Amino acid sequence: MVATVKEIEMPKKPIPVVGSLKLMYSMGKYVFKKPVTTQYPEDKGKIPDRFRFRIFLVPEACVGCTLCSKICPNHSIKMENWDLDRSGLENNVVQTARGDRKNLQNKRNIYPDVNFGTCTVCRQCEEICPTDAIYLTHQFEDARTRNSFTYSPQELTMQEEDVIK
Amino acid sequence: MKTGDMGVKTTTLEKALEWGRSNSLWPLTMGLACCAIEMMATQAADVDVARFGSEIFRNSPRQSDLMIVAGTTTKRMAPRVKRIYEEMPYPKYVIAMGVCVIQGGPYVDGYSVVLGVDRVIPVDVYVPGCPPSPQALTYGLITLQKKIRNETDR
Amino acid sequence: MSHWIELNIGPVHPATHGIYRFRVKLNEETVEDVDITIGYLHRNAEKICELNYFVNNTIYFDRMDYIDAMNMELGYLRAVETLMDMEVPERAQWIRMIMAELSRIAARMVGIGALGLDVGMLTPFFHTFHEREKIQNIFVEASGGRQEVNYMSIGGVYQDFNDTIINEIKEFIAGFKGKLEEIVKMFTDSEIFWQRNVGTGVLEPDIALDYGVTGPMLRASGIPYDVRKDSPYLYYDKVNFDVPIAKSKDNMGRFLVKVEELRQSVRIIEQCLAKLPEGPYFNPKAKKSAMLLLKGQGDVFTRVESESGEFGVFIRGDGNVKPYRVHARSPSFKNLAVVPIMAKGSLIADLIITIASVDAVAGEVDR
Amino acid sequence: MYKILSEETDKSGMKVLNIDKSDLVELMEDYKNRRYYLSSITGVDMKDHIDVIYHIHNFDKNDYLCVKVSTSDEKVPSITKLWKAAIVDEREQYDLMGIVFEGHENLRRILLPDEWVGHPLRKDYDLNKVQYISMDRDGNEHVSFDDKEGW
Repeated sequence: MVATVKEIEMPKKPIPVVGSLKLMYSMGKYVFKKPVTTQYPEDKGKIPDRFRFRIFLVPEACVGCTLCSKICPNHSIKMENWDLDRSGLENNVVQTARGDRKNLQNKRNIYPDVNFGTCTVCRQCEEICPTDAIYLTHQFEDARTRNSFTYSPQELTMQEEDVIK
Repeated sequence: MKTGDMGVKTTTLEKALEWGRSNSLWPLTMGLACCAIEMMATQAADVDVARFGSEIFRNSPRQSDLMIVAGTTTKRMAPRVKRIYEEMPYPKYVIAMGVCVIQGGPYVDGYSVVLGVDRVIPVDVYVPGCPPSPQALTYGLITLQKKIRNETDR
Repeated sequence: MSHWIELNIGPVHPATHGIYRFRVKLNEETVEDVDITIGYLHRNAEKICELNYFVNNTIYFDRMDYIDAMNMELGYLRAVETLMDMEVPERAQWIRMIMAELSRIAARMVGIGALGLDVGMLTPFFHTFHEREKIQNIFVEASGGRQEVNYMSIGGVYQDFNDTIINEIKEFIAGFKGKLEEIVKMFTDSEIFWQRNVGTGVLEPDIALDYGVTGPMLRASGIPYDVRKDSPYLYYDKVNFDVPIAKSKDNMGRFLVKVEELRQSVRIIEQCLAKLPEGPYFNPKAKKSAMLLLKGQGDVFTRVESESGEFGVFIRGDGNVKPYRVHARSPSFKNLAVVPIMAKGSLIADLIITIASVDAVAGEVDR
Repeated sequence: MYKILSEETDKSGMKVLNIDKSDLVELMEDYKNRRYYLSSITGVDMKDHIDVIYHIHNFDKNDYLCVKVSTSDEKVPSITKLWKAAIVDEREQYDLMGIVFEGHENLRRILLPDEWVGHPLRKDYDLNKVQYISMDRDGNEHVSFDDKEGW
């Protein structure tokens, strides 16, 4: 295939003072325009639907297949034993087409725990999860002053504010 | 006022100092890898971290009191990070930005990445994400301000 | 009487655009020799890729040229898909093309903004980063990630385009055309920019070829080599675009080539949007349950045109679910090696502009 | 005159020439005269031997070519005399793979510090043996296996 080549023309050399005045004009125009800055803590700006950050878990839907821990590129997800029946969670039921029932599929009682200190938010765990039990949400305000980012399965079901408490 | 005027005055002075420090954090451009671009975006017009008193990103450690370690710290870079940290004047604070700096991130399996910059220098606030969005970094900065004012410990 | 100085720039220095160390041998103000030390960002991605599944490795390629993540992913996935004889549906190919070009624009915006900072202009930086922010919003809208997107999967893309994304891209393109001219005017109207760029950092074409330089640097030396044109991948043979070249071979030529490429990218995106067909967006062979079972055997070397040049990926598979060897031919690695030749005999201040115009990204140089 | 052992086409449709390593420089010189330029050098550790793969490219004819050499004693003749691009490439392959390019004038490590032990991309490189780097006042890097000295 013959390349369509375009040779670049040099732009006109600026006249010393006029060029600077032109620059001043082009920048001065912006004084009268609306500011583009989002006032962050008060106004979070537009967060698109698909924006993903922190991992959450629906324990009722998790079948303990360990696929998420296998696909995680840097072993951020490990499976942990957590007895859902004894944890006191009230809605220990999974909604299926055949009605609500207890989470019987997860026979080994293993649920993922996530080390968010190494999670790269690649969303592959969400892609591979067969029951959509693990998912990512918009929550990005999780800066901490301690280097402890391992979320137990129970903490993965909670909002960030509750985890801190 | 029962315990004596001096005590009350010192605490208020400290509070005033803390308030002043927390609102004039000048960051150092310690852009090491991917997160550096998001750090630049934090400085740029859309997020504009200058609203929090982090007016300008200084290029010299002597002129700054906040080091945002943005990006993977490799073993080769760690001694240099430490040296630059030592060159900064007191009081100095460190934000670890991104998961590579927190615990090694995607490179935990490798042979040349330091698994957490807190093994090299003391870190005040950890901002997870790969890379954290400018808003998340701004939230980290607010957390640091709160920490300086002794309002948070999480 | 000559006066010798050895000057150290870096590893952390605003002018190095990444972490390299330049040891410059100076004869008064003139550069005699530059010794470049790299490796401060060596993150052993090639080793880790051998330990991971094929699907996992896109995230390490994202982080190579971290400002141009889409093209890096594309480079890796092209190699993997050739290795596995995986076909990509038509819609996914067009989507990939749009994303690759948007990513190129975003990367250039960083490069041009940083060039402005080096010349001493702060204003273009804010304008270019505002444009970049818009592109990143499109990426978030499409994939969920801002910078390291992990959008493309083996056999397609993870999530389909919807009307919101297409409208947003159209809106961006409409606004960007005028904005680009305004940004370029900011540079070319400036007397200082003109003086510091014209005639500095001259790279002769035969030296460029000898050192394996590719991308805008090679095109600015007058050789019209573009992977998109010469060995088309995706549907680059179905769209019209020009390959810009410059005869001046200097920093100004490189800047103008980069700007012209942006105009061509806009042209490509417009054509892609017009041609975007309906249909599936991933190959069902690579569906959920098969993600960890994809295997490949044989040798493969494919290449794409990334923002800094020809990005090639070599993969050898031994019939296992993990690659046996992954090697990336990174353009910045080669482009940076030619800096001593370009800077020799120039003033020390011009060296900074020369480094900026190379647009090397540390993550890709060191991998 | 060089001898081509076998010729094949790989999955991406690229022509592959398998040659003996003693013929390498001669073949490359021939292709250099036909205006081919070096694109990349890759080393692959096959446990009992090492494959060195050269990709060369002609810009006029738009032709890509792959040249494969296999070596069992880690030594390959250097082609830095033909193309300057080989300087950094061969240094990188020496650093990570441990291929010694005979005739290279400046064969030092490029990505890792000079004192690093072992070549990481070898299959027998032990990732559990962690090495730590420290720096003295003059900026020289030292490598040790002790985690107290460095990070």
